[in-house]
Amino acid sequence: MQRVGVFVCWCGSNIAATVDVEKVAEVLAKEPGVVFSTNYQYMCSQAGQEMIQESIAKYNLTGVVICSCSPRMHENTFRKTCEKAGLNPYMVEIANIREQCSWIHKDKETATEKAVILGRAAIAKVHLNAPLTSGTSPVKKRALVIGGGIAGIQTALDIADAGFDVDIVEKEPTIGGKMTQIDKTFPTLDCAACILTPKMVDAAQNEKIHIYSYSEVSSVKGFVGNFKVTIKKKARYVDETKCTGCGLCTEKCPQKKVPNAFNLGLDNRRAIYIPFAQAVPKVATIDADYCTMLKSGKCGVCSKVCTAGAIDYTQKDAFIEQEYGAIVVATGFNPIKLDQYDEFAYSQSPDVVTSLEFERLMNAAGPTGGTLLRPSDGQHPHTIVFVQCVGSRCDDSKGKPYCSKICCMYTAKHAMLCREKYPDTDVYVFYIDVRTPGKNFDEFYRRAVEEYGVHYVKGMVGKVVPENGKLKVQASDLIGNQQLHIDADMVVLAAAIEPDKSARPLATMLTASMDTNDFFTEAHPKLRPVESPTAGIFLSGACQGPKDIPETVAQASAAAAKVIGLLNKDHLVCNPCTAQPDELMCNGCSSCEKVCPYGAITYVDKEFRGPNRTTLLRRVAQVNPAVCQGCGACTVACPSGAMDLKGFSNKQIMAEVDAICR
Amino acid sequence: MTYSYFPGCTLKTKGKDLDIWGRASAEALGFTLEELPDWQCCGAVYPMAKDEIATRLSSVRALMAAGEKGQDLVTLCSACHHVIKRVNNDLRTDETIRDKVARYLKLETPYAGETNVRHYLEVLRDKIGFDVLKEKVVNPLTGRKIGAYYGCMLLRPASEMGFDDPENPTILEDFIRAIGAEPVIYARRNECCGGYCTIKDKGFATKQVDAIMENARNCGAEELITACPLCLYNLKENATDGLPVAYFTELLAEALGVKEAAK
Amino acid sequence: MIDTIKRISGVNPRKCMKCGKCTASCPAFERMQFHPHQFVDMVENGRIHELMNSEGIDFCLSCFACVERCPRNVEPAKVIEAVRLAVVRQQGGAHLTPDEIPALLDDELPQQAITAAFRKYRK
Amino acid sequence: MPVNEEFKPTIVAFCCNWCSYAGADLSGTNRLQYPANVKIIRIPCSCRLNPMFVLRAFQRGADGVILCGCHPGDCHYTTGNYYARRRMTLLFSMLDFLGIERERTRVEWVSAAEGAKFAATMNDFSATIHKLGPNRRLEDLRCRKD
Repeated sequence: MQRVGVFVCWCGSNIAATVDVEKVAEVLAKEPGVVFSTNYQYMCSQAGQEMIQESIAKYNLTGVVICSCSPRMHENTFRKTCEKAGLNPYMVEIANIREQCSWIHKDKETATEKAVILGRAAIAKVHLNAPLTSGTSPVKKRALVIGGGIAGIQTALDIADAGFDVDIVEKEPTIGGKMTQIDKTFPTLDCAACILTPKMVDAAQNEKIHIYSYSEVSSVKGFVGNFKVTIKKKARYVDETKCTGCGLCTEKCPQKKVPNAFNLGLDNRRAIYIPFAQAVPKVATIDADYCTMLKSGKCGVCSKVCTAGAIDYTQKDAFIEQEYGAIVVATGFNPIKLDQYDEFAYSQSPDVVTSLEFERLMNAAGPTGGTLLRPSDGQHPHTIVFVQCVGSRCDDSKGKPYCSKICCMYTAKHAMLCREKYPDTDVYVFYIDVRTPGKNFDEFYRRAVEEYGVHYVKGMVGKVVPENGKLKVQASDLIGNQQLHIDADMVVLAAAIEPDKSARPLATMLTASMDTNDFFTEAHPKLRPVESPTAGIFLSGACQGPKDIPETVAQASAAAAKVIGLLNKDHLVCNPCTAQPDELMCNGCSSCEKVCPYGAITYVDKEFRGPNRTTLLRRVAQVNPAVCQGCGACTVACPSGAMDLKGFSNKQIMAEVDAICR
Repeated sequence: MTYSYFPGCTLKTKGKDLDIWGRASAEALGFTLEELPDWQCCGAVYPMAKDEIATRLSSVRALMAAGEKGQDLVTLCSACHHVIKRVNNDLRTDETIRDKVARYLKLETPYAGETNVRHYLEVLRDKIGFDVLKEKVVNPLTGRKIGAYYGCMLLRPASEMGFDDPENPTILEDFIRAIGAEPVIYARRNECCGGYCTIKDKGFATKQVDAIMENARNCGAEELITACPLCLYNLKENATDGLPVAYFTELLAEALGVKEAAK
Repeated sequence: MIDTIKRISGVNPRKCMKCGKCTASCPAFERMQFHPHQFVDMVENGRIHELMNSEGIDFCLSCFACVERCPRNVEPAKVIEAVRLAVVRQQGGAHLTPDEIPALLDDELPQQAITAAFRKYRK
Repeated sequence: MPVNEEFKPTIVAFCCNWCSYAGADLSGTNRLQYPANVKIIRIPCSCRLNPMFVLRAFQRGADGVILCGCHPGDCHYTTGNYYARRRMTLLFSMLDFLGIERERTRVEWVSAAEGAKFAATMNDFSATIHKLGPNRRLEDLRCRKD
């Protein structure tokens, strides 16, 4: 029988308001084996922890039950507390009486009753706990960054700066991401390329950083400190080591009618292309969907003009295996498709564009060379209508329920730039709310209104009718209580942003959790914002939620700091709650091995003493504790009940069941 | 294939031709519309209020009659379609309405929206197929530039009607292509024509219709088709200087070569 | 009264985020004293009688553009219908009597228009 | 059997540590209520649930048992919830064979972000158990203390 101490936390009023903590402590004191039971205002505070430590010594406790918040919150805190007092940390059990009791119930009597039962279950479990010691596993001193946008680049640069090797995997032919497509950045209006391209070059020239462009992660195995990743280098039909990026092939290729993805299809490029002049790596790529040579075997112009002999039509996808200690996800975002918002006539008129398309139309390196011209007829627009929240803040099946965060600011930027460059244009912005939290953000928006004379209208656009070269916009002006009818030349839609499509399958590979919008979830929304709940996986940039550039960079560096902290360690402490077979009961049937997702189970032939002083050679299962992650699949698969899971043993769970049901 | 058919008030009186052309075309395409024996007017307006039960009953009777025959219920008039489909949806999803209806009609087992409601156009698209229709066309309407006018009731609310994309529908355009003509897409094809107000305020209806006509004409349409008898009336009678407007079954019958014979 | 309107319309006005998309889409804007977003707001704030006595509540065309385009699934048309019903269900609230019908007819007018008007304007 | 008005069902919810337990915590953080008779047992993964535990719970007088795990494809241990699903399917047919109402056991996928779903699921499950009344078929009366 253990000597159990019970500590009931008030959590200020969080628990004490709905649970009679004194009564809980009193009732639990009568449970078998409980030698000490008390309650305290903040058990996790310094004083609370000291009280636990003193009690362990004073009452010679062998087991501790803490009735408090969720074990996901403070289990580690209390384990460390007890460890310092000389108790094995795995002799601590938490009864979750906050998240799963006081916060969800209003009636004090019911909540108290439930808290008692949860406490009993924990006591029943702790009686069967056994001291566990953690093993260690080595850390591979190399990091992988998935996604080469500004988030991925910043994370890689910071990790490399600390002296660790980093690989960037980028699915496009060049790193740089969305920021390469942006013209100016708010609220300073400096040019995006001017601040981004030096970083791209830094990344390319850093000897600690290796860039896998036009590549994807195809499989991830292993665990924190020891990930085994397969990277697929997609065939670009150009030898990266030979190509000098001279661009001659991209001028001579006869296939001219390929929609230019970099300019969002606003103009065309060739079938062999370098996305833009400052691409990193500056290497050509053949678009297999359009290349005549690859499709019909007749052409070969690029190969003929290439003096470096870099063109290789026979190139195949290559797979590279690499080991990493940590993985950073930086997969970024995309604007949503606007197919379902045709009240804005997006599919009916080329003059209705998304904000990102507008960005290209304003960009000096864009299809119009930086002069704002209507896509339909190349004329200067004189009236431009901006519509905000297209697909954001929606409670329907078409849109996203969240605020996309960046649209208010970039729309203010667009509106301001239009008025600055072309003072003869009338600019309207239809908004629901203007959200400008951020340093110098509101000042920026006010400048758009006060100095640049942008017409901000509280209301929405209901219908856009393209007719005779104009866009007839019907909108509401809620403050003026009128319906506006504007003959516009262009309509710009601030489309909601969503996580990149590659994020969902990647999350599955990484076993990292995602929310219902496919944003990666963080380990704690406030206290661990750059880590995934899955150990060794870190989050950088918009894959975790909508973010502007300053925030993305801040988070990227934060993620890098976490990675550096991890890679600095030589060994990681393993989870000691691993599976363990009872060799006497094991009959070597291999059932457990088949269900183990980690290959942690092997079999050995072992000598056992048989009847009449004979020895028997029997095949029994062995678990590698450094590899076992403690899921418990094998324990249920074992037909003889030989396999058990330390920390969550059959007896422990049964004891909890009994305590709850009695 | 045989369907139960709910013609509705207008097609039995002022709009007989539409009904006749619709049925003749159906035969030419190999399906039969079997008129429900004792159908009652659907009421022309979907009763949005949850406590309006009596106004839902005629639709329920029609739905149950079709259900008993094991047939889908086909409508031609878009108002009937709108009302019956949404009432059916109510009975499928709203337990209170279902129970109240069952008590009104003294049903032993409540009707829970089991019957499928299809618009004639949906039959063409989903059951016959526009490619099959194209093959059966004998007089393709080559060279005619036709704008489709959808109106409100076929499309909205899309979550209940499930007819087509409510903001960028294509079913009538596909239909126009199938009968050999050229569809003209214009943005106001799903904006309200103001038909319900024609009794109350003709001037308002005219304003709405003129905007639609102007938009269609400016986009290159030379004539319009519609699937709603009220829209048809409104577009024809209340336009200041309108394009010719036809019910879609008229052009269908013409393309299939059964227009004259049916009369 | 507010509860009746909420119950028979099935609309929860609190879902409204005051974007004005309904009013931007409304074809009958100029004929109505109060506009779709105001109906939602005024029901929430208990200003039902103002709505019932306002001009043009029978001008809602039931075109469902506001329902379709509302990003929050508020369904303003159902609120307008409920307020209109509250009017016609009162004694003498009906806008249309059977005696008036013959004068309204013309040869081509579809039955549908009369039926609809009758449904919408009287009980 | 008349449903006792005082009937307070005992419901055992097994929740995997990574998704559903976190989902349950989230419903607490969001103050979403569900009945107090739902008691949660934390297990590392839904595949840790031995069907024996379910039988044990019924034997000891539980009126309903629910297993919550990560959504298919999202298991922290890659495949655990698939095993859980198969095992539970087998268990369900066995319970069916024993004449235990199918509704007394349930498997639900609740992610760490679905606090609202967790509360809704528990409310619904608890209501179902309320309708079914106490579990008498599998309860071992010898285990009763009162």
